[in-house]
Formats: sequence, C-alpha cells, structure tokens
Amino acid sequence: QSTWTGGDDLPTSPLACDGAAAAAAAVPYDGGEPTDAPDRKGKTLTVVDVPKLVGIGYFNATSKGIADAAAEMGTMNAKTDGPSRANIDDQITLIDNYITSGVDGILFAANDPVAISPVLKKALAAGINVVGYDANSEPDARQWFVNQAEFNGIAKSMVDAMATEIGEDGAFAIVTSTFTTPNQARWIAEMEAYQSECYPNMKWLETVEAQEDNILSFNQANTLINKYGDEMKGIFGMTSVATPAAADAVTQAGQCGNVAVVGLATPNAMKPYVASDCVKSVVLWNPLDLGYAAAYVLRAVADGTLEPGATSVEAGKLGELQVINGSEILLGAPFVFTKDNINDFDF
Amino acid sequence: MTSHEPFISLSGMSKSFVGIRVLKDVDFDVREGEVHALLGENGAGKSTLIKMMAGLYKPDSGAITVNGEEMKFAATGDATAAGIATVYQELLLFPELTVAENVFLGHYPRTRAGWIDWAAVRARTRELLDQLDTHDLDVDAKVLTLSVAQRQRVEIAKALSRNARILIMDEPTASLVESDVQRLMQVVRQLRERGVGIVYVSHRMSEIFALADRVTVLRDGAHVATCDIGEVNEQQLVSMMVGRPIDSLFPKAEAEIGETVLEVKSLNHGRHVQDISFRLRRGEILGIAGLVGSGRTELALTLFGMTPATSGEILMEGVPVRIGSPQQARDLGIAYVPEDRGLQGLVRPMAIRKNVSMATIEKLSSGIFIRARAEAERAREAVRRFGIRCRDIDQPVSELSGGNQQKVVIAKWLETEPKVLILDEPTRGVDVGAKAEIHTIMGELVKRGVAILMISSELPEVLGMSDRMLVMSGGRVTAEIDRADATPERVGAAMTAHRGAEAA
Amino acid sequence: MAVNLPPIRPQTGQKRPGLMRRIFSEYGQECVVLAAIVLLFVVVTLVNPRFINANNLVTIFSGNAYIAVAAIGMAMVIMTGNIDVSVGALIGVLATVAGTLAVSGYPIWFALVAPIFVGMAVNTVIGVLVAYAKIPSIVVTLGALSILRGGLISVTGGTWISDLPPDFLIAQKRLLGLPVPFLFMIVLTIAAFLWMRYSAFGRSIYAIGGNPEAAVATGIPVERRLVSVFAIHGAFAGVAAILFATQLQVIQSTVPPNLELTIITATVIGGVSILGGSGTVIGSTLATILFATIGSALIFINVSAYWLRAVIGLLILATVLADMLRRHRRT
Amino acid sequence: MNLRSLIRHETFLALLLVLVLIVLSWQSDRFFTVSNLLNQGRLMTEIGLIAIAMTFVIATGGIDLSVGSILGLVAILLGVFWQNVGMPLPMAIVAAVAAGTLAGFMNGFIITRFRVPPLIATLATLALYRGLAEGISQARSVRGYPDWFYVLGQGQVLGVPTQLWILFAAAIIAAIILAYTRWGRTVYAIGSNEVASRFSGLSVEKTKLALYTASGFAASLAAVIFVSRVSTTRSDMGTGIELDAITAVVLGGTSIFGGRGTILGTIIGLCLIQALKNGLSLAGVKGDGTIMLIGAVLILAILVSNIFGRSGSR
Ligand SMILES: Nc1ncnc2c1ncn2[C@@H]1O[C@H](COP(=O)(O)OP(=O)(O)OP(=O)(O)O)[C@@H](O)[C@H]1O
Ligand SMILES: Nc1ncnc2c1ncn2[C@@H]1O[C@H](COP(=O)(O)OP(=O)(O)OP(=O)(O)O)[C@@H](O)[C@H]1O
Ligand SMILES: [Mg+2]
Ligand SMILES: [Mg+2]
Repeated sequence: QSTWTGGDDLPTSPLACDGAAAAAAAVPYDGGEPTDAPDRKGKTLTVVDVPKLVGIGYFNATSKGIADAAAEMGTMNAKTDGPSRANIDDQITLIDNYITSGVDGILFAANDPVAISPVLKKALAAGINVVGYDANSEPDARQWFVNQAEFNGIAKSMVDAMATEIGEDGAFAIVTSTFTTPNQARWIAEMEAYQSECYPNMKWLETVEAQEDNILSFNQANTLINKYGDEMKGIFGMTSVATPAAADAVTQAGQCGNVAVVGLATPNAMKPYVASDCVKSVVLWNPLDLGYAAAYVLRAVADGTLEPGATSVEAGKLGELQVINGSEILLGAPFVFTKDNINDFDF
Repeated sequence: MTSHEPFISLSGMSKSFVGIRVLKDVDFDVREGEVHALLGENGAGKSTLIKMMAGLYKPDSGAITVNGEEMKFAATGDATAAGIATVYQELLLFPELTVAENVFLGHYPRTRAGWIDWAAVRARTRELLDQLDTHDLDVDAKVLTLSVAQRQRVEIAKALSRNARILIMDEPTASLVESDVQRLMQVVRQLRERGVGIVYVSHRMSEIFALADRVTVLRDGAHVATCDIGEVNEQQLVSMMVGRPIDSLFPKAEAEIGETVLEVKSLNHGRHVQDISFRLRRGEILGIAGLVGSGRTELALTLFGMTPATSGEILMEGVPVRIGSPQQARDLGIAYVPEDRGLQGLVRPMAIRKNVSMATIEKLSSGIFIRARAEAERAREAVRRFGIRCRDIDQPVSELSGGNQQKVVIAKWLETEPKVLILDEPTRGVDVGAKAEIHTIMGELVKRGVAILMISSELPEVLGMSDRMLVMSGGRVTAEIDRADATPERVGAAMTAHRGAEAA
Repeated sequence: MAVNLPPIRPQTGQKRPGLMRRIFSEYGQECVVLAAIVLLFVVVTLVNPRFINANNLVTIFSGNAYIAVAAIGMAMVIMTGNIDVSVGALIGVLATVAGTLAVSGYPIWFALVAPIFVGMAVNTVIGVLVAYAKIPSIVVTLGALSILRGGLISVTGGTWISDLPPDFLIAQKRLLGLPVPFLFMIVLTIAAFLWMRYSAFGRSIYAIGGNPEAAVATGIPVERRLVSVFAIHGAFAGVAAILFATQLQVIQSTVPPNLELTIITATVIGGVSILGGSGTVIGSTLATILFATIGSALIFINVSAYWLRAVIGLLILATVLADMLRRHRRT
Repeated sequence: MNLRSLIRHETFLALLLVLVLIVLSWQSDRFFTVSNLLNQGRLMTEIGLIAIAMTFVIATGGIDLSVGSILGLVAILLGVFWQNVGMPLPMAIVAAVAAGTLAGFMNGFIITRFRVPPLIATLATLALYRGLAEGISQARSVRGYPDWFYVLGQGQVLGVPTQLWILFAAAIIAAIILAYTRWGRTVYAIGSNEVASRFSGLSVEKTKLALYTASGFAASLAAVIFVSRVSTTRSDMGTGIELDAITAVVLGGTSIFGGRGTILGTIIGLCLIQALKNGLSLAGVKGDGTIMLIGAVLILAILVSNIFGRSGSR
C-alpha cells in the first residue's frame, strides 16, 4: 500500500478543507517573450493547435473550442495537428515543422512539460506567439498558459465528491493512465495531500495503471472490485478513458450503489452511467471552453492587449478571465456534473 | 509386361532460366512397366526435365502427351491427376507433420462428413509402408525425426498413395548407404512388376545396369541418345555423358605414407561416438565405411570441434590437443568437408570468391579489412586449380552444378592448408566426370602429404580409394582393414557386426 | 555386390508411447504455459483466497478474450511463416466500423457482421501483396500499420462513439451463465484447433509453414492458401474488434498502444514457432490467459504497481527459457 | 540476390529520394533550406543510430525489438544515477550507457546461449526492460540537467547539430565495417546460412553476441542524445521506436530474412522517411496523412524494387 510518490518532486499545496480561498500571492510575470515578433495587431493569424494526441474525445472538444473561437473572431485560421500516440517525440517534431513552415501562433498541450520546452523556446525565438492549455510547459518556454482549473482545485473537488459519497472513512482506489503522465501525477499528488489533511480517516487502497486503454481500465477496475470486495467503497478514474471504463466495471459487476465512481471524464461518455445512477459526480471543466479561451488568449497576445503584468483578459463569451501565478489564465473552478445538469452538455 | 506405346511422351522440350537455355529441344518418353534411366552430368538438365513432367516448371516450348492426349500441366496437381508422381532430388517433406500426414497431404481420405478420416490415413499409410518392406517406421512419427533413408521411403509411399502410373525418382540413392540402395532397388523392381513406369536418375552406373530397361543421356541440355540397356556398355554411356572417355573410375594415386599426423585414443561423444581409436598418417587415405546412423558423421563432427569430445584424447603430430570449436580444429590443421553441401558447406547466395575465402578470411585480411585483391587472386587460383566451371569468381555458388559446388567446398578448405582433411561423402550426387576429378584431387593431395579421412557410403569408392579402412557400427569401430585384405564381403559383415564379433 | 542387409525389425513389440508422454512431447509449450497458469493460481490463492472468487475468474478469463481471438488468426499467419504487425490498428478500424454502423441505424446484426467482412477484405489485400507480389509480410504489415492507423484518425477525427444500442453490446451479455467473450474465446479456439488439426485446409497451413517448397511440389496452391489465411486472420480480427467494441458503452477510436505486440507475444509464448509450421491455437489462448492471470495476480499479491511490468517481462522470459530448456533436454 | 540487384534497390531508392525532395521543395519554399535540413538531421539521429545497428542485426537474419525499451531504461538510469545516486553527470552517462550495453548483451546471451529465436527473446526483454525502467523511475521524471549537457542534443558544432556529427561518424564507420571487413563478411554469411558459417569456422555466436550488444549500445547512445535533446528523462521514452527503425532498415533494402542489406540503403531510407514527415507537414498535410503516405511508400518501394530487381523475395 504505497502512498503516492509518482510524478515529480514539486511541492503540493492542498486547499483549505472548508474551501476558503487561499490568499493568492502576487507573482510577477514569468512567461517568455517572442523575439522580434512582427506586429500582428488585427491581422489574420495562422495558428496551429498541437494537442497531446489526436483521436480522443477530450482533445476533440478542445480542438472544436478553438475552431469555434476562430470562426467567431474571423481573424484566425486555426488547424489542429497532433501525434497519433501520446508521445513526446512526435509532438516535438510536429511543432518543429510548424515553426519552419512559419505560423503566427502555436497552441499546445504538452505531453511533457520539460521535453517540449526547448522547441517552444525555439518558436518564441522565431517570433511566434505561444500559448499553452491543458498541460503546461516550463513557464518561460511559452507566453501564457490557460489553466483549466488548478491542480489543487481539482483534487479538492474529486476528494470532496468521493467523501460525500462514501463517507469520511471510506476506502478507495485509483485507476490512472500511466504513472508518468504529468497532469494525472500532479492531481494524484494533490489529492493525497488534500485527503490526508482533510479526510485523514479515508483509506487509500492502491493506484493502478491502465494506459489510455479502455478495456484494460475496465479489467483493472474489475480486478480492484474482486480483490477488495466490500472493503473498497469507491474508485477514482483519473482520465476520460478510465472513468467510464470503471463505471462500466461497477455496472457490470452489479456493484452500483456499493462502489462509487468519481472521476474526470467528458459528460457524453458518462451519461449512461449517470442516468442509471451508478455514477453521481463527474468532475471536469468544459474542454470546449478551454480551447475557446486558449484561442482568445492567443489573439489577445498577438494584438498586444494581453501584456505581462495584466490581471485579466477578455475571452469572448466567457467574459473576463483571471490571471494567476504570474503567467497563467484560470478558466474557472472545476465543474461537477451531476444527473441534474449533465444533459445540458454535449461534448 | 512392357507395353510399347509410351504412357507419357515429351517432345521438343525447351527451358531457359534468366536467359540461359538449360534444355534444348529434348524428346523423352516412358512406357508403363519399364525403368527408364535418365543420365547426364551435373547440370545437364535432368532435374529440369523432370520438373516439367511433374508440372512444377512450365516448358518454354514443347508438348506433353499422356496416353495419346496432349496435356498442359499448369500445376503439380495436373500431373498428379494424370498419374505422374515424383520423388524429388531434395526430398520435399514436411518436417513438423507425421509420416501418415506427409503421405496423404493434399488427398486425404475423407469421412462422409467431409473431415479427414484419420483412421484410414494411418491404416493406409501402414499398408503402403508394409508394401515397401518398411515395417519398422511409425506412421505417427514426425518426419523431422527420420533418417534420410526413412524419409525416402515416405516419399515413395506418398507417390504410391496416389496410384501413380509413372513414378519419377530423381537421384533416389544419392544419400543412401549400400544396404538401403539394395532395398530400394528391390522396391523399384516390384513396382515395375506392377506395371508402373519408372524414371530413374542416378549417377551410379552399377544401379543403371542392374535396373534400367532403357537409358536416355542428356548433355548440356541436349538429348544425346536413347537406347535399350542391352545395346550399350558403361564406357560408352560415360563417354556419351561426358563427351570424352574416362579411363578409370577410382584412380588410386600412389603416395608415400609418412609419420602419424592424427592420433585418436578412446574418443567419446554421446551415443554415436564410443571409444574410438585410430591413427592417421601423412599421405594416407583412411576410409570409413558404415551404415546410416553408424556414427561416422558424428565422429567427424567431434574431431572437427562441432560437438567436442566428452572424453578421450586427440594428438596432432604427437601433441595432445583439445578441440572445442571448428576454429580450433582449423587452426590445428584439420579441415572438414561436410556431408550436406547446401546446408553445411556453402553459403549459396554468396559469390564463389567469398565462399572460397570463408575459412581463411583472417589470413586474407590486414587488420580487420579484407584484402579484396588477394582474395580474388586466391579464388581465381582455386577455380583454375580445381577446374571449377563458372562464369567468373563473382557468380553466386547457387548457380553452379552439384559437382562444381562440391569443388568449391573442397577449395575453401584447402585454402587453410590442412594437415588432415576429413571428407564426408565427397562425391554424393556428383556426376561421374566430376567424381573422377575429385578423386584426382584427392590423389594430388596425398602426394603432397595431406592425410585424408574419407567417409563414404558408396562401398566401391571406399574400397577403391582407401589405403586402409575403418568400419563403424553403432558408434564403435568394428573393424580395421588394410587395402589388401578389403573385400566387399568383409566390410559388409563388419558394418552389421556388433563389437566383440569383429570380422577378423 | 553382396552386402548383408540389416535385419528388418517387424512392428510387433514396438509400442506407442503413453498418452501423457505423447501429449507432453507434442504440446510441450502448451503444457508449460498451462503449468504456469496453474502455479500462479495456486500460489496467489494461498496468499489471497479472493483471487479465485467467481467474479475474478470472469475478469481473468473473459477480460482479454478479444486478444485471444485475435491471436488465433495471428497463430495461423505465423504458422505459415509470416507475421502481421498491423492487426492492432485493424482492430481499431473494425471496432469503429461496427460502432458507426450501429449508431447510424443499420440493423444490429449487420453492424456485428460487417467488421468480419471488412477485416477479411483488408487482409486479403495484404495477403495478395505477400503471396503474389512476394513482399515479405513484415514489410507489408508495417506499411499497413501506418496506413490503417493514420487512416483511422483522419477519417474519424478521433471522435468516440457513444449512445450504442443496448442490443449491440454483446460482450456484456451472458449465455448459459457464462460471459459471451469467454464463450467466443473458448468456442473459436476449440473450433480453430479442430479445424487446423483435422481439415485438409488446416493441415496445409502447417505444411506451407513447415516447407513452402514442398508444399508447392505437393500441389498445394500456396499463394491462394496464403491469401485465405490472411483473410481468415482478418475475420478473427473482426470478431476480436466486436468483442473489443461491445465490452463498454463507448468505443474509443484509438486502440491500446502496442496491441499488435501483445497479440504476437501471446502467440509465440503459446508455442507457435515463428519459423512456421508448428504450434497450436490452444497455446496462444492459454498464453493470453496467462497474461491476464499475471496482471490480476500481481495486483492481488500487492506487487508494487511500479514493478508490475518488470515482473510481467520476467515471467514471459521465464516461460520462454523454460520452453527452450525443455527442448534442449529432448534433443 | 547479389551485388547488382542491391545496387539497383539503392539507386532506385536514391532516385525516389531526389524526386521526393524536388516535389516537396516545390510544395513549400521553406523545405529545401540548409537550416531546415540540418534540423531534420537532428530529429532523426536517435532512430538513425538504432537503425544502423539494426541493419547489422537484421542482416544476420535476426531482429531486436527491445531497443525502444533499452532507450527508456538508459534514459531513466542516466537520471537516477545523476540525481538519486549522486554521480557526477559524465559518470552517470557512462554508467547508464554501460547498463544499456549490458542489456543488449543480455539479449545476445539469451539468443546465442539458449537458442531462443531473436524475435521471441527481444519481445520478452521489450517488456522486461520497459518494466525495469518504470520500476526504477518510480514514475518520476528527472529534469534540470546542467547546461553543458544540452550541447549534445541541442547544440551545434561548426553550424551542424552536434548529434548529426555522431550520426555521420556512426554511419561511415558502420558502412565500412559492413562492406569491407571480415566482421561484415561474417554478418552476411550468418544471415545467408548460419550452419555453413559455423562449419566454416566463423565465430557465429560471438558475432551475434557482439551485434546485439552493439545494438544495445546504439540504443543507449540514442538515449543520451534523446535526453539531452528534450532536457528530461521519462520511463516511457522511446516507445515504438523499434518499428520506426525497422521501417527505415527494410525500406533501405535490407532483407528481413538476412544476408542482404547496406548501411547506405538504411541511411537513404531514413532520409526518405524524415523528408516525407517534414516536407508533407510543411506542405500542409497533417500527421495522420503523413504516416499513411509513409506506409504506402514502404510497400510500393519494396514492390517496385521486387518487380525491377527481383530482389526481396525468398
Ligand atoms: N531455378 C533455376 N534458376 C536458374 N538456373 C537453374 C534453375 N534450376 C536449374 N538451373 C540450371 O539449369 C541447369 C540444369 O539443372 P538441373 O538441376 O536440371 O541439372 P541436373 O541434370 O539435375 O544436375 P544434377 O545431376 O546436379 O542434379 C543447371 O545449369 C542449373 O544451374
Ligand atoms: N535412430 C535414428 N532416428 C532418427 N534419425 C537417425 C537415427 N539414427 C541416425 N539418424 C540420423 O541419420 C543421420 C546419419 O547418422 P550418422 O551421421 O550418425 O551416421 P553416418 O554413419 O554418418 O551416416 P550417413 O551415411 O548419413 O553419413 C544423422 O543425421 C542422424 O540424425
Ligand atoms: Mg538434378
Ligand atoms: Mg554421415
């Protein structure tokens, strides 16, 4: 029963248990700057969006959000091109090619924060505007990062939802993609910190890997159910692949109501399980909004309306978004989908 | 019971490979109930002709008539359907399948439901094997566990299972020992009695005269003659094949026999090499005779370091040595020309030049680099010395005829300037002309003081070439016979003897 | 020339070896894998008896059934002396085909049958390139892997298929109290085994792999058989894709990374010789079950999740070496 | 089959490369520039090093599927030795490369000693080495290497990316070894007929052992360059690189059955793939379209050279 040690060595910063907002320390701008960027004010921008990988629902949604924003603005040609595997190398190569082909802006979601940084710095050096979303790089390798929700915020939502469902002394396990996936690793680390502080009696059983493979996720969730029987009260799904698979495992094992599933997932994939009451809460932000905001931020940067030191940015229909941590733009608090509202979303 | 209308006749058959004509306008026919021998040097086109009869190759031109009806064989199935079955030179069996399956593959007896009737397959295989006097072969054994002679029996059973009217046998005796040859010839006669027409290819004259009713001779892809066996003698046949007369079949060169080079004392390795002792002297040819499985090859492999001895002593020129690998054997001056030319002797897709230099590549290198000029020089020299017939030294070995391939293997090993040369079946599947040349080479070598250990299943060859003979049986030496005392009877007795009952 | 003939040993007195011996000598690798499974079951159950509760058995035996089904076709391909590294991508394509048809209003049976035929069609092309154009199968399927993988993404754009009709989800159903994927795996394995053992076509697969030259000479239409074997492999990939697609209520358009390697590994660990000509599909299915057992067992005995893959690798290596030692002893 | 058809395949491939270069530079004026081409060289170094060693392995009729996992393992060890064990970085590099070479040696040992077919042996170690990388890393990535280390993966020497020099050197040395030395001759001989090679006194086992070890070494070197290029270490590095390397090798005309192949062919194959990836991307083709096209080129190239050269078939 190892406690979580994965991911990286960054410190955790669990939120207060009662949800009181921590006083945000003002951090100076720590993003990078493109060198000799041409004046792009008001001009039509050629933008490429490089997600972690193509072919999964989540990044389809972000990509659509970007396209929606581009259509709305009318001054942006955005195209999505990502690796077919979540592979740091393929992503780097793609970005490198787009630098050469001479785009105005790059939107990215990093497979690895450090690995992607050299090529992003190269983009900045070539005068390209660089904005990240979903998964960050090193701050100085891009200009701004649109943060869907802070790690500790997600951790709090997840653990709170689980505690509500299984009680403050329940036992749970986690199904994640791989231990090395940076976002998942951070979330899990924050969850552990938050749980040990706010729900010290909850029991963390174990964490299993299931790649981005839904059948494996299903099998792993089943194995957990079989192994722990009544002892395990809940399963966290850390990815939009693992969560529906875990819900399916619980459903097919006839354990709905006995084993709670809480996780990050897109609403469409979760509707059947929420409708059947097997899953009560799904945590996620709206990836359409995430892509949408990223596109607006890029536009603002190119126009020079978003400059270092700014405290907020205007993002179309989303209104004013706050700047946090120096060079990040916060999309908002994570959203918890429930039976009441899940049918209002379609992505 | 020979009918006079040919069952199958081929006329004007021609065939080219990559632009080279290997068969030129050949006529050939076979009657039911006759043995028709097909003769010719290596590369004369015998196998090519046969493969066209079997439907494996398509002729460039020419007509095939079966029972008076002109046929086109588009695939082997057509020929089989017409009653023609073939036992190929390179036995074509499926090693992972059982004997019974190999026999009936492609035309299994079916149950009414359409499944294979395994009981019938096994029973009928048993029956066929019994007809061939092969009662000791398990129909459920996998073919990979069988000896060459046993495999051949399976091939013949396979041909018979199709009720063949014509059975083609391409060098069936090439890898058989004398006793198996006798049994095979018995089978062939039996088939002839039953009215099967047999095409028989062999390089062994004795078999031709013992079996054949008619002979056809090919030379360089052209038809030379077809005649009844009574009309010709051996000399005539040989000169028809080679285009020149050959004086003596086993020219024993007189060489001076010197001091002992190799001495072996109670050598052991597994079941097949038990307590073997002998001496080999400079300029001597020591023949080893024995039945299949008597352990001759295993003995050679042990001397050559492929399967190092588990006990016993080997002395080279009086010095005890350990031979743990072929490299060590080579460096001690032992060379081995293996029995399976294609598998063990040659890298067939490689050029002659590279094959010849293979065992001496270190010597032909400065540092790690190959001295290409020296290598080519050595290869050209070898081609000249052994009369290897080829386009040039860069021709792949696979394009050479059997005899010339064998000369390349011998040339490769003579490059190492060995003191002891082990020849395992050096003339297997080699035509009379090339055979004589190889024997001449052996004679020259002993004159230069090389000691030769010759394993051969052809008794006349062992008797004709050796100064002294060892006879092996069951992994042991059962007799050591001097040239003067060697008679076929004595050797034959020792081949089947057990230790203790040595033929004196 | 008179030579004493060796005595002919009559058949009498020569008995066939005992049944167990024959099974072990013919199905050695299958026995090794089976022994490994049994051993794991015993050891893990001693540590944690929950391991053999009915639900976990279902998870182990049916969770990887689609891999076992795909491995049946792979076993046939490998037995002919070829290989297919594109099957993972093909399964992804076929799962998407099934799902797309199911949600666009086609009859369920059609959505379930179509992938089998599409799989056969795709693999027929591959088979033709291998058999008639004489391109080594690894080259053709490396190319096909790229084409299928890229094609899937560019056609679907990576959307997931949800809202699948409940009747479509056959892998979630049970028949005679047993999960459907498990039944598929068992029935197809046994059927394929019997077919390969007792049908003329099945035997010719072994023949082609064992000695292609001899197969030609025996009159087996080698090229046509090769195309058929690839097509049959495509059909099995179709069935595998259906099991893959109907296990959950959504279909992902990406497949598990390295799925083809998993399938090939199962096949070769199960004793199918990559040199062609030997092995059985029972072996490949047992090997798939072994992998599932290992995966589950390591969770049950609390092997640190970080070391899980290393342990799996070690166990695979051990199985391989055990087989080699067994073979060496025999020769 | 012989030298002539070999030359034919490579000539054909080279012509194809030239054609592709012309078409692509016509599609995008940013393609055929020195800086772009040099940059592509940087990106293909890791696969290139592995493919060069793989050429030898495949020419003997073997295969090494574990290279991607060795790459991951070496990357992790490099990080762990440096950060957790506290070795100075140069020493950590040497130690990690030694470990990766040992992993290659293990492959060779299993293959030669226990006679396990290479495909099976390296499938098993593919799982094992990746598993070790995961276990050792405990899923942590290692970052923050000193700046001098990045010279290898991100720096330049005389205007040319550092690692490209290494690739050049490796390619030239390998080409000479394969074509002109007795080791190269031994490789081809083993690939064409292993039994006969053994009967001719060539050291078959030693050669194979050396080749798999060298393959491990090449993967290790690639790992160091990879880590330096992307500035971080993760246990999933190099996943799937084995198939990319094999693609380059077979596209380059090396027979998967052994006995045939050249380094020049591999390098041309490599360049062709990289040119397509880069040029198509610049011409506006998306990644998925590019990999489809590479798949088609692979099949067609071998098909065409089969038709004209009658090579490639068994
Ligand atoms: N597939 C082929 N491709 C090219 N040349 C071939 C092929 N098969 C045979 N040849 C050539 O055709 C000629 C006749 O060969 P064939 O095998 O018919 O001779 P053979 O009379 O059977 O000789 P041997 O006594 O050695 O068996 C030889 O020169 C041989 O090299
Ligand atoms: N009982 C047997 N069962 C199966 N195979 C056998 C048996 N005995 C011998 N063999 C095979 O027959 C071949 C010949 O045996 P061996 O090499 O020991 O004898 P040899 O006297 O050299 O015979 P050859 O005439 O073939 O050279 C070997 O390859 C061996 O594997
Ligand atoms: Mg012949
Ligand atoms: Mg022998």
